[in-house]
Formats: sequence, structure tokens, C-alpha cells
Amino acid sequence: MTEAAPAVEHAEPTLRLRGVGRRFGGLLAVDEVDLDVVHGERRAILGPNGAGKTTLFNVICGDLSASTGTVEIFGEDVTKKPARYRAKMGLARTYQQSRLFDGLTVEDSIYLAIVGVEGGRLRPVLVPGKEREIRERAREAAGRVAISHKLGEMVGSLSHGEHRQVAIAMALAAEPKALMLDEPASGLSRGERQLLTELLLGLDRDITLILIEHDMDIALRVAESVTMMHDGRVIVEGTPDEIRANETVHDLYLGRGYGHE
Amino acid sequence: MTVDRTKLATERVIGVAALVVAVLAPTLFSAFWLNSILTQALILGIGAASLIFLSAYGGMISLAQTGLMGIAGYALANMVTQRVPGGETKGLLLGWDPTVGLVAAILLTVGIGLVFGAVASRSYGIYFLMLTLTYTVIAFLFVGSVTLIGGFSPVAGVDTYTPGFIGDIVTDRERLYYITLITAVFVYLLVRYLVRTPFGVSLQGIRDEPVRMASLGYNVALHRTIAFGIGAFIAALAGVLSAWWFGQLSPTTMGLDATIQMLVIAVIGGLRRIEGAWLGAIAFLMINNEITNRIPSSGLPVIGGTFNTVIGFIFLAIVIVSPDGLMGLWDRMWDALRRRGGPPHAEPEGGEPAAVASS
Amino acid sequence: MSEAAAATEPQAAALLEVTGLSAYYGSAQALEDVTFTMGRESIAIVGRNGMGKTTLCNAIIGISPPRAEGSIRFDGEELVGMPSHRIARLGVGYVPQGRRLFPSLTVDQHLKIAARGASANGSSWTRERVYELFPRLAERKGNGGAELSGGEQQMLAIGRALVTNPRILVMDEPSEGLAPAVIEGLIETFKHLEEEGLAILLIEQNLGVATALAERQLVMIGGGIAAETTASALADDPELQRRYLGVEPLAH
Amino acid sequence: MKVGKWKLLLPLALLAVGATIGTSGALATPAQANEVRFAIMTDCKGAFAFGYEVDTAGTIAALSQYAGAKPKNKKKPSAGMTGGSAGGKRLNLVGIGCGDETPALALKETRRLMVQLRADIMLGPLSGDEAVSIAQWARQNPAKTVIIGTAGSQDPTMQIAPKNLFRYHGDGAQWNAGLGEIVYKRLGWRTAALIGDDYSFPWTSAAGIIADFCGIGGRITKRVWTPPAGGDYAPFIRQLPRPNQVDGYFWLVGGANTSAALTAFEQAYGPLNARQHSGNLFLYFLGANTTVAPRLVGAYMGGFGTFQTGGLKNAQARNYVRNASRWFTGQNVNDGFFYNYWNAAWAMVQGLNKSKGAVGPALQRALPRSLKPGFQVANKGVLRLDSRRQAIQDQYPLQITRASGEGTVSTSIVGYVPNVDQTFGGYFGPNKPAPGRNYPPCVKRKLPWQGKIKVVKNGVITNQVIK
Amino acid sequence: MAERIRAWGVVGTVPRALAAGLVVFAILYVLVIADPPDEFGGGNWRTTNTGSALDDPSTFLTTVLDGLTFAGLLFIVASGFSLIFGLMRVVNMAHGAFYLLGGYIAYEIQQRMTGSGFGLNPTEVNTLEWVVPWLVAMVCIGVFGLAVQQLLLRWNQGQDLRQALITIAVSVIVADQVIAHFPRTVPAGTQQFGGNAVSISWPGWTNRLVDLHVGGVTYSLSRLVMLALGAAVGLALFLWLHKTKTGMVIRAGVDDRQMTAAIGINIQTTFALAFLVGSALAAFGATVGGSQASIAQGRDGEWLLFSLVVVIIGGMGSLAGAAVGSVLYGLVFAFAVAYLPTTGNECCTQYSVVLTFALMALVLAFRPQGLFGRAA
Repeated sequence: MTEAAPAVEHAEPTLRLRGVGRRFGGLLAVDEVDLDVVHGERRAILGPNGAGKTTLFNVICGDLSASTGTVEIFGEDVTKKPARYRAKMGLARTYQQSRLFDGLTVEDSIYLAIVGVEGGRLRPVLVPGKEREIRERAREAAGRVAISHKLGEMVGSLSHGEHRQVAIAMALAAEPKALMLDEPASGLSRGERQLLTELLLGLDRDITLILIEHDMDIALRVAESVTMMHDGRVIVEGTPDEIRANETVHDLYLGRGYGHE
Repeated sequence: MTVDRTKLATERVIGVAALVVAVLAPTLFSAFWLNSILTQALILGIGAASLIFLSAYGGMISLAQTGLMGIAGYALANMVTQRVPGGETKGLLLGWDPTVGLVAAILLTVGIGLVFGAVASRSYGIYFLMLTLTYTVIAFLFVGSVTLIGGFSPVAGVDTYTPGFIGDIVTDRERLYYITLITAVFVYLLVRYLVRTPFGVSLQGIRDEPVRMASLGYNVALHRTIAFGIGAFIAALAGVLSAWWFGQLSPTTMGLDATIQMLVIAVIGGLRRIEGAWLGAIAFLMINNEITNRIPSSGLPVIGGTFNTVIGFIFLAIVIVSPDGLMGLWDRMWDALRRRGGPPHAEPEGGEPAAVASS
Repeated sequence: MSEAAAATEPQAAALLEVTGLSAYYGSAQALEDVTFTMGRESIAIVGRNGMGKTTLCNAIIGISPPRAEGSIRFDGEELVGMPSHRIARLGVGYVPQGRRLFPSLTVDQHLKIAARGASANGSSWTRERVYELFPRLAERKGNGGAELSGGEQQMLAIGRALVTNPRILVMDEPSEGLAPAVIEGLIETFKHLEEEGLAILLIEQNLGVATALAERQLVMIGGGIAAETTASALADDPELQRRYLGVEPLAH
Repeated sequence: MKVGKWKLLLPLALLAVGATIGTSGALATPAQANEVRFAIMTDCKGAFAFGYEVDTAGTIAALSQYAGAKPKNKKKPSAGMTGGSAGGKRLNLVGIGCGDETPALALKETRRLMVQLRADIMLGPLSGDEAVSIAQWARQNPAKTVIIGTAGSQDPTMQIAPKNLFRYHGDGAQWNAGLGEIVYKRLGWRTAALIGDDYSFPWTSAAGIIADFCGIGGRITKRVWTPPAGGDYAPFIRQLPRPNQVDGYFWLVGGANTSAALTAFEQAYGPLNARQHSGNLFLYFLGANTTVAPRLVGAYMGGFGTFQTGGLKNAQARNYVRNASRWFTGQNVNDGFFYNYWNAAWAMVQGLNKSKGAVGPALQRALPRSLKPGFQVANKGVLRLDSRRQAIQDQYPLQITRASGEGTVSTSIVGYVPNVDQTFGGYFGPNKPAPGRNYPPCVKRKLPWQGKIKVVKNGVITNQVIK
Repeated sequence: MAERIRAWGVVGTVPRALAAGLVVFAILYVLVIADPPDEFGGGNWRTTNTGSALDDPSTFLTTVLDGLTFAGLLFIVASGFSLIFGLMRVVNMAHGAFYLLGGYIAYEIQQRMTGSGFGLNPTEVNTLEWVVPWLVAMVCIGVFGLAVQQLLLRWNQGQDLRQALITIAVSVIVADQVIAHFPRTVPAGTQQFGGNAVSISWPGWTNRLVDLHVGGVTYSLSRLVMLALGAAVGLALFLWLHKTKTGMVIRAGVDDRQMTAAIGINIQTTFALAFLVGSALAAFGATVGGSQASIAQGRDGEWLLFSLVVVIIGGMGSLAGAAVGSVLYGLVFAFAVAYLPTTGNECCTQYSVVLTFALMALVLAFRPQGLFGRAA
């Protein structure tokens, strides 16, 4: 259970990683990562492809177990806890490749996200009142990402951009305390990206946001702090401005310099 | 999407018509047809429904259903039959009250199903298929080897000890038919209802993306286990009805052939929609019965062999032409109509889900 | 398209000719009317994640084939609908994203099964030549693919493509996950290969690598070629970077 | 995936055709009053698949002989028959059931034949567990009449014994009567081990052997039952006492497995000594004549109430062989399957003649309680049925002998056990358990034929008793 | 996806400890706990036919040999099944039917070569008369398997359920046709009965017992040959897969089909070859199995089941897995027969088969992909 509440509410760590590593056979995908994210923070995790960002996400949310180190969320050590436990604590995420339910409708998908956290997962009967309430919430979440017009469509028949919208609606619908988005803008059109940015900026300040994003435009506009990863390790941490000014970041991320200078 | 609405309406009309025919069946069909084809089709359909329930909504193709049916039948047979002169010779002959036996047999089957399901809950795809096949083989060998509860000789007389509310089904086969029909409708409605409940929707989510479901807060293994338990319950109903219909039980009712037959029925019907269970059962039985009666008893001309060869070829043709079975064919027909009406609407490929690599 | 003005002239002898290529995964359209031509040269296709770059690669090489419409002609032969191994035999070498080495095979075995006789352009890559090119690999001949470091894996993936004696090398994100020093080495290698007469189609997210290797730069956005530009134009124009790649330009 | 129109239409058309055909069968056609509908139930799959032709041959030959029928094809019995009448009514063979020795399929086929094809009389089935299943079915369908074709389980006529079920031949225990006494006396066996497959026919066979062998004073020191689908007999063979620990072995391993089991025995203990081995009919039938029998020349074995090759040399037997051989080419009428189906069909004809073509209870009352079949000697050549409609038959223990042809073997009769009844003189009974893994127990006991088994030489029953 | 969920190792400590305890107990039971029966039968839970390994080491040793030699046969058949699954993800449900057909073909050839001598005395059969039938059967079934693959399986790759169903249909047809047409050679004067049991004869020189000079055990040479053949097949497959270019291509194909094609290898040819070899191994196994036991109706289902069990235990598509699966199955089977407790003079051997399947359920409960299997 939670310890005595810390004096300063906003300094309450949402996420605390210590020495987290993850190995796949011979490959060390994540290596000795320490990370602290506090309540309400907007954190971007950047880095070139293959830097270990997604693996780190998977370790945080519990899809993968950590090979080394400890994972703490909301002040509780969850290193050995399964993904579902962490989800119920209020940790929601999206996936790079949407991982949606192709055979379900949009509404059902969002509905599942709510039921997963609210309880009643195993209920084999329909309780009309409850059902109405959850459906209502699901529709509302769909409205927030402007996908209301597709509620009854099978997710499998939607476009790529719509998949992203559904994924975010699912993450939001559960009313999480922390939201982890894995490349939400990937594959989106310019207009869609604009909508996404606005959505993220308008997010409730109570929700902690952790974001992997290649679109620096979005990442640096939304984030208050940035963690730069490379080769499984954290290279730099800082504010967006510090990151912008950092030469290492540019060398790494833009590959600036090969053969030109 | 008017095509979809037309399709739904058409299906409703067909469904109601089928139900009307089913209710009037005793007046429409000969006694043999009623008893052997229709009753059996309903029973096999319930069995196949338990398979299709798991496959269509849970993504689990289970070959354990035949075994679970057999377990229910054997449990019932051992519990209710009595030792009387000129009567049964095999089994425990416990002579329990048939109602108690009925409930106990179903509960036992569900319990075993839950254990089976718990063990299998972490297996997927072809491994799940193989593991559940071994459940059936274990059940087969168990009743065959433990002569106390049966052995390879038939345990008989199950149909003479039915609960009072079931009544005499030995001489009154119409009664058995209606009981089976009611059960089938119940199972159909149960499944249709279940898949709309939180549990059912979750199950479908797990079918599509188990990893995603885990990170949404679901205990994937538990859900799959319980789904397997529900599958076992439906299979138990089929098993009990089958025991009453056959009157006897022997291990081969859950042998490899019977297991494959159940899969064949489900595949002919179509593994993606629950209605396919009964469609597959009736189609299979009709084909089987007709061919058996029509092939000359001296064997096939030219190539030799019996009707099994013909059945093999027909099954081959169905799998090749329509891997989603008859229901799949039906759906594709409507898809074709829709495509003609609206803009090109891509259908999901029948094969490997395309691995969309991101760049 | 004002950007196109900066594009270099397509070379006369077209080696690879992509015309009106569209591709679908199920209902999702991944490529939309992609058209470009390349000769015996190096070009880079740049763009952010999810813009269809890998799909384009897959369509050219014919693996996990999306439903494709349109035409891809390689030296006059139509590749759409052709099985992957025949495409490879025509002289299209492939270095996939994530290397995709065979975990069961050793370094040497990778090269052994891929090796083929000299191709039409007379280039004749043998295992020995690959080992000369990458002495690191020679040292690790007997190791399994999974036991190599990232850079070594990439060398092997390139070596594996080279021994098929390709006329064009299609490379999907070869710099992914590699340290800058290693990337620099790779670029050296690519330039060397280019001098040997090998055409290179580079698909990159890393602008530095892309601009270092190829002068012609095609920008992909939303499944289509949005613009063609040059390396120098792209490298020196932060505004272009931002527009095409969503990359925040340098502060200074 | 592009779906061609034909691809959609073909299965639908198939289904439509199927439905039309199906429903046409569903509408009942009235039965004709001037015919008797009967069916043959046999196997066409599984270990006894060969029975399909043999059993049909036996049936049709008898109907040709006694009811004026004619085989459609002299070489292919299953082609059916034409003509034939009994009790003033035309005989209509409505179908031939195709089982696979499993009770489930037997029952299904029985229903198809008796309900769908509306047969009133069924000749069959062919194997033990099938008969148990069908006996249970018969009990619930008293209007139908079943005459067992060739089945060796005890329960159908002992424990279940419905009034509409008849068996004109012995069960598995009867088929092995006398064998224990012969090996006890001729080969001096005092202890023996027993190995068999784990189902009702081997159990029943073992029951007959145990009753005889223990009855005269022998001791069964080990019973090993092998489960199906094990694949390897070696570990089971090692459960048997070694050849120097026991006088002999009784083999009751089912048809195809006999060779596997004996090969495993040879691999464990060296070449087979025919004097140490005995067993039921599986030592010669079901392909064993080409696999194991040649290695066991001289061994004694049980059989049907007949013999595979070479017959009794008396007028009644010669008469049977002559009559039965006329109808088909290439059929061995000494074969137990042929012989038993022949007798069943013959009994049916007699019954129908007496009932004037009536079926149901009338026929059941009219079916003969005695028959004068080819290989019955005792009781003036008349085989009688007991009160449970089960035959009391003569039994002829056999010996495997070398035949004239190269590499082939044959059997010859070595003994004559008169009037073997199903209870073995009260040893088995309706209120006692059916034979099982460890039933009956091995006890010394006087059997009706003990010490009265006659020596048979060259097909002639002598007056000597076996010593 | 299965792998990712499994990564959690959800099976709790208690069942793991329980299973481990069971296995340890079984081993201890065989080694020391079991008791030989009293002279007059009877006994308790410790009583087995011969007592523990300490009481009767030679029985223990022969039981080990029984298990291992049978494993040799299992491996020959199952390795073919495994090869086809490993490369092409085809669960070839017709493998048993191929076995049946291959066995009958080998029998017919041997009969023709030896001149119709039924119930062949093994000493009359020379090596050639065993090897030629075996090779002919392999070629026939290999080609037949190839035809099935080319006609029915080539165009629907990746649809594993559909392919399994197609092979089920093939097995139904083949099994029925085999009954209709085999055995063709029958003794003079007897009828041809479809599907009757026949045996193939081992060559004469194998028909003897050899002294192993360990614990006074003499053991059948033909069974040792069976083990040697199994080992030889294993070795040959190993060398083929690891030391030849074709083998490397096959392994590459197992790892990554698309990439193999993308380096210019026609993977279809490789698939065809693998199907040919895999089917031919069914016929090889049938020749050995037909010599050891018999070829008859119903053997098809039996051997399909064995192949499935072995490959499931060992892990689909792994050669080492098939070997370990065969050995485990063979040993558990042999030991279950020999060491299940017995209380009277009737043994409890009937339960041995149930135990082998329990073994499989146990393995799968803890390792759903089999001992050597990779995630699906």
C-alpha cells in the first residue's frame, strides 16, 4: 500500500526506474536506465530507431519483464507485477503498431478499455444501468478524439489515422493517472498531427504524459522535459530548449555531419 | 449500408423459417429423419457450437470438445444406470437419481473443463489445437483403460434413466427431439447473449490482441480459462443429449475419428459464426447419410474403396473452395453484393494477417 | 511542386522505374500512386515513420506482398507479381530493416547460401571479397548471427546482399540502432560500392546518412512521394527539414 | 482474394442437390406388404474390414441355398442378390452395414439399417463389443429381430439377453473350450501366463481358457493386458514370466497385433517354441496365417465352432461344404465368419417360413431353437439354443500345421468337445460378472466335458479321449 | 504474441514444485522405492513386477533399452512429421496414412523379391531383400507426398488450419484406398482381404540376441538395429541440415522465409524437397515398424498420434526436439509398463498409455511450445 503521503503533492513520482535493463538473447535492448517522472509531468522520450524506447515502454507497462532493475509506479514497486495490475493502478498506453481489436467495433474497443480498469471484466450478464453508463463514457471518449462518426464500424476496416484516434481514445477512456503514447503521430497527415498536438496540449494536468515521438515538432511542443535514448541507454535529459541546443542530440538524431563537413 | 441491413433481415427471415420448420419437423419428416438426422444434427450442432464459440469469439480452436462431451456422457452413464437383471453390465452402475446425476455430470464436466482450460490458457494457435487434441485422447484412453467406469465395451441404458422432467425418450423420440431443439435454441441464445456482455466483449478483445488486453487490465489467462469452462458447459449439454440419443457410450465416441469429425462439421459450417455449427452438422449428416446409402455396397466403380473415399473428396472440395465453410460462403456472397453497390471495400485476406511493417 | 525544381535530371538509362504504384494492407492503403525513376545512381528516400517507406521496399523486393497496383520495372522487367527469389536473381539486393539475419546460421553460412555467380554487370562478389571488405566478419565467421554486435550484423546483412551480385542494392534503414562511428564506416562502404557501379536505393530516416550518400532525395509523406530535392538543399534548409521530416531544426 | 462466380455457386449447388436428395430420402415410401426387409451388419473398416465380403457371402449363399435367391456377382458378394423368398414373401436385402469394430459405429449403422432403411431383421454384427452395443439396442426395440453374425462376447446372450436376440454359434469362451485341457494333457503344462489386448473379446476368450485350464488343475500365474495404441509390445512381454518360469503362454492379442507381440517375444527370449505357445483364433486369423502362424507350427489354438481349412469328414459336414461352395468363387466356406453368417441366414429363412413371413414377435417365436449345421456332431448333429437363445455347440480345438504349399500353413482339428454351453456347466451365469481383466478366477472345477474330449484325426472323430 | 505473454511465466511456484516433486518421486520409485512382489502375489503400492533398479538391475537396463530402441522407431517417423512442420508450418495429418501406404508397398516389394513366401522366416531374408523394399517405399511415398504438396498445399501457404484440414481429407481418402487395394499378395488359395495385417521381415542376420556384457543382459539385435537406424536418420538429418548448402537453406527458411527468398533462393523448391524427405521418412519408419510389428488397418491413426505426441513434447519443427520427444515417450512408456505398482497377478500395464499422454500434458502445461520449441 501507499506510504504516508509526501508533503509536496506534485513532486509525487509517477514513475521511477532504477537500473532497468532488458535483454533479448544476446542483445541488450535496454541498459541500466534510471528514469523519474513526476505527477503531471509531460515527458518525451526521443532517440533514433532501435534505441530501445519501445522496449523501455514495454518494461514499464509490464508487457515485458525487466531483466535487471526495479520499476516503481505511483510509489509502488511493480517490477514483478503483471501488466494488468499496472493498468488497474492507472497506467494506460498505446502501441506503435496500433494493436487494436480488428474484430470489434470502435465503441466496443473503447468500452473494453473502461471495463478493464473499472471492473466487471468477468461479468457474464448485462447490467443495463452500468452498461449505459460505460457506453456513455466510451462515446464521450470517442468524441474527444473526433471519431464519434465511426462508433459502429469494425476497427479492422478503419484507416491508419483512425486507428491512432481509437488507440488514444482507448487510453483516455480509462481515465488513467499516467498515459504512455508510443509514436502517436506516426503515419498521420499534417492535419491529423495538428489535431493530435492540440489534444495532447489540452490534456488534464492531472494526467502524467510520457511520449515517444519521432516528430520533434510535436514532441518538443508538448513535452516539458525530454529524455534522449540511444543504444539502450539514456544519453541526455533536459528541457526542450536544452535538447534543441545539444550538439550530441543532433549528431545522433539527425545524423548531421557524415561526409558533409 | 443497406446491403448489411438487407443481409440482416434475410438472415432473420431464414432463422425464423428454420425455427418454424424445426418446430413442425415431427409432422414434416419421417421418423428416421427426425430421430437420426435432425436430432443428431442438433446435438452435433451444440457440440460444434461449443467449438465455434471458442474459435469465433475466443480465437481458440479446441479439439477437446469431443472429449468433454464424452466425459459428460460417461459421468452421467456411470451415475444413473442401475444393476438390474438383464440390464446393463458395464460401468459403476451407481443408480443415482437421474436429476442429481444430470447436474453432477454437467458440473463435473465444467470442472474438468476449467482445469483443462487453465493448463491450455497460455497456448495459442496450432499448439492450442494440439494440446486440446491430447485432452481428448487422454479422456479416450482413460475411459478405455479404467474398466471400472467403462472400458472398451459400451456402457448402456443411459436413456432409460432420465429425470422426470425429461420423461420417456426411449419410445417417445419426438420428446427427445424437442428437448434437443430447446437446448439448441438455448445454447444459441446463450452464446449470442454472452458475447455482448462485458465478459464476451473482453473475450473477443483477447481473441484479437491478447497483449493489448493485458495492458488494459485484463487477466488474459483467466478469461481464456473461463471461456473454456463455458465451452465445456455447452459441450456437456451436447454430451448428455448425445448419451440420451445414443443410449450407450463407448470410448470411440471420443476417439480421433470422432474428434476430427467434430472439427469437420465446424469447418463445413464455418468457424467464424455460431450459426455455422448447426448448418455444418446438418450438411455433414446429410452428405454422410446420402453417400452411405447411395454408394453401391460393393464399393466404388473403377477406383475401388468405400464411401469414405467420396466423403474425403467432398471434404477436400469444401476446404479448398471455402475455408470459412458455408457461413463464410454466405458472407462472401453479401460482400460481393456490397462491393457491386458501393465503393471497393477490401475484404480481409483469408490467409496470414499481413505483417504491416512500419518504416 | 516548386521543390521538384531542385531535383536532378533523371538519368537516361532507367534501371528502376516505378510508375503509379499503390499498395494496400487489407483495407488500409499504404502507398498511393508512387512514381519515380532511377538509373545507375544512388538515391535516398526519406520520411518519418509510418509514411510507407518499408512498404515501398517490400513492394520492390516482392516480400510480404501488399496488394499492389501499378508497375515496377527493373531493367525493363516487370517486378509486380514476380516471386521474390526471381526478383533477387534479376539483381535486386536487399538489406532489410532490422537486418533479419538467420539466427540458426553462422556468418559464413549466411554468405554461403546467398552466394551466386557473376551477374550481368560483371560484378563478382564472393565470400572472400566480402571478408576483405569487412575484416570484422572474417574474424567472426563461425559465430551465429545473433552473437554479433549491431554493426557486425549490419555488415553481414550487406555482405549477404552483395554475394547475390546485385545491380541495385535496396537498403532499408541501414543506420538504425548503430553508433555514429559505425555509421560513418558504413557510409564509407556504401560510397565504395557506388564507385564499383552499384546502384543504391537507400531508405532512411536519418537525414545525415541519407544526405551523405545520395544527392537525389525523395521525400515520402503519407504513402506518396511528396517531393524530390537534393541532399545539399535539404541539409542546408531547416525549413525543408521541418516540413518534410518533422525535425526541429537546429537552434543556432 | 478474388472469388470467381463458380466458386460461390458450386458448393451452393452441391448443397442444393444434397438437400433435394436428402429430403427425398426423408419422405417415407410405404413398405410393401409382400416383402421382408432384412439387413446384414458387418465391418468394412478397422481390423475386420475383410468381413464385409465374407459375411455377405455366407448370408447370400445360405439364402441362395434355402430361399431361392441368386448372387448378383459370383466374385463380389457385396454386389448383393436377386430373388429369394421365405414364408411367402420376397426377401429384400435393404443394406449392408459398415462398421469398424467399434460399438458407436455399429449402433449408428444399426439405426441406419433398421430405422432408416426399415429392415426388420438384422444378421450381424461381426465382433464382440459391437454385439454388446446392439444387444442393448435390441432390448429397447423389441419389434426388431437380431441374429448375431459372428460375435464372441458373452454379455449379449448372457447378461443382457433380450428376447429378440439370437446367436446360433458360441461366444469367445465357448470357442476356446477344451484348449486348456489339451495343453495340460498333451504338453504337460501346469502353469501358464496369459497376455491379451484389453477389451471384451480377449477377456471372454481368456475366460474359456482359464475355465478349462484351471478347471483341470493348471495355474495361471500372470495375466497381462495390453492397452490399445501403445505401439510397442516389448515392455509388456517383459511382464510375462520367462520361458523357464512357466510351462506355456496363452496369446489373446488382437489380430494385427499378434505378430507384433510375438516378434517382441522372440526378441526378448529367442526363437518361439511351438510347444510353449497357445492361444485363441488370433493365432491364425486376421492375417496371422501369414505373419505368426508359420512360426508356430504345431501349436494348439482355439477357433470358431469350425476350422479354417480342412473339414470334418462326415456326411453332414461334406453336405454343408458342397452346398455352401456352389454360390461364390474363391470363398472359403470353412471360415468361421462365412459359416456363422450362413447359419444365421438359414435360421432366418426357417423362422420366416414358420411365421409365414411375419416379422417381429411372431418371427421371434418362430425362429428355430435348433439347427442342423455343418459342423455339429453331438446330439445327432443338432445344435440347440439354450433359454437365452444362445447356441450350445460342439467345439473343435485346432492345431497349426504345415500346408502343402510353400511357406504356407494350415490348421487341423485335433479334438472334439461336445455340446459346449455358454455357462460352462454353471461356471458363468447371468448373475455373475461378464469376463473381465481378473474374472473369472483360476479355480479347479469339474466341467461337463472334462476328460471327454475326443481325439480327431484327419477330420475323423475317434473314440479315443485326449490323454 | 504467445511468447510475450509467456514471458511472465504465469505458472505459479506451487504447481511447478508439485510437478517437480512428482517427477522426482517417479524416478526415486523406479530406482529404490519399488519392491518385488511376495512369492504368493499380493502386495501394496510399492510392489512392482521386479522391484526397483537396485533389486533387479538387469530388468532396469532392459527397460531402458526397450524404451530407447522404440524411441529409434518413433524418431524415424516423427522426424519426417517434424521436418514438414518446422519448415512449412504444415501439420501433416496424412503422415499416418503415408506410413500405412509405405508399409504395404515395402511388404509387396519384399514378397515379390523373396518369391511369395508368407510368414517369412527371418533367416531366409537377406539384407538386400530388406533394403530394396525400404528404398522403393521411400521413393514412392516421397513422390506421392510431393504430389500432394504441389497440388494441394502449395497455393495456400500460411493458412495452417486449412492445410491441416486438407491433409485430413487426404488421409481419409488414402486410408480408404489402401484398404481397398492392399495387401495385394496373399497366400495361394486364400482370399485377398483388404487391410489385412502383414509383416515385413527383418534381414536374417538381425535375428539373434547379443550379449551386452553389462549386468548379464542379452538383447535383441534387430531392436538394436532399430535404434541404430533411428540414430542414423538423426545423424543424416543433422548433417544434411547443418553441413550442406541445402540444409542451410532449409534452416534459413525456417528462420525467415521471406528473407530467404529475398536473397534469391527459390524457397518453393526447398519446401518441395522437405515435403519429399518428410513423407519418405514415414515410409522408412513404416518399413522398420512393419518389420518390428505389422502393417495393418488402424496403424495410420496410431502413428499419426505418435508423431503428434513426440513432436509436441519435443517442440514443433526441432530435430533435437523430435529426438528428445521420442526418447521421453519411449522411456516413459516402457517404464510405466514395467514399474506401475501391481497388487495381484494381473498387472496394471493397461494404464501405461494414459501415463504417456499425461507426460505430454505436463510438458505442455509448463512449456506450451514443447521442450525445444520456439514460440509460434
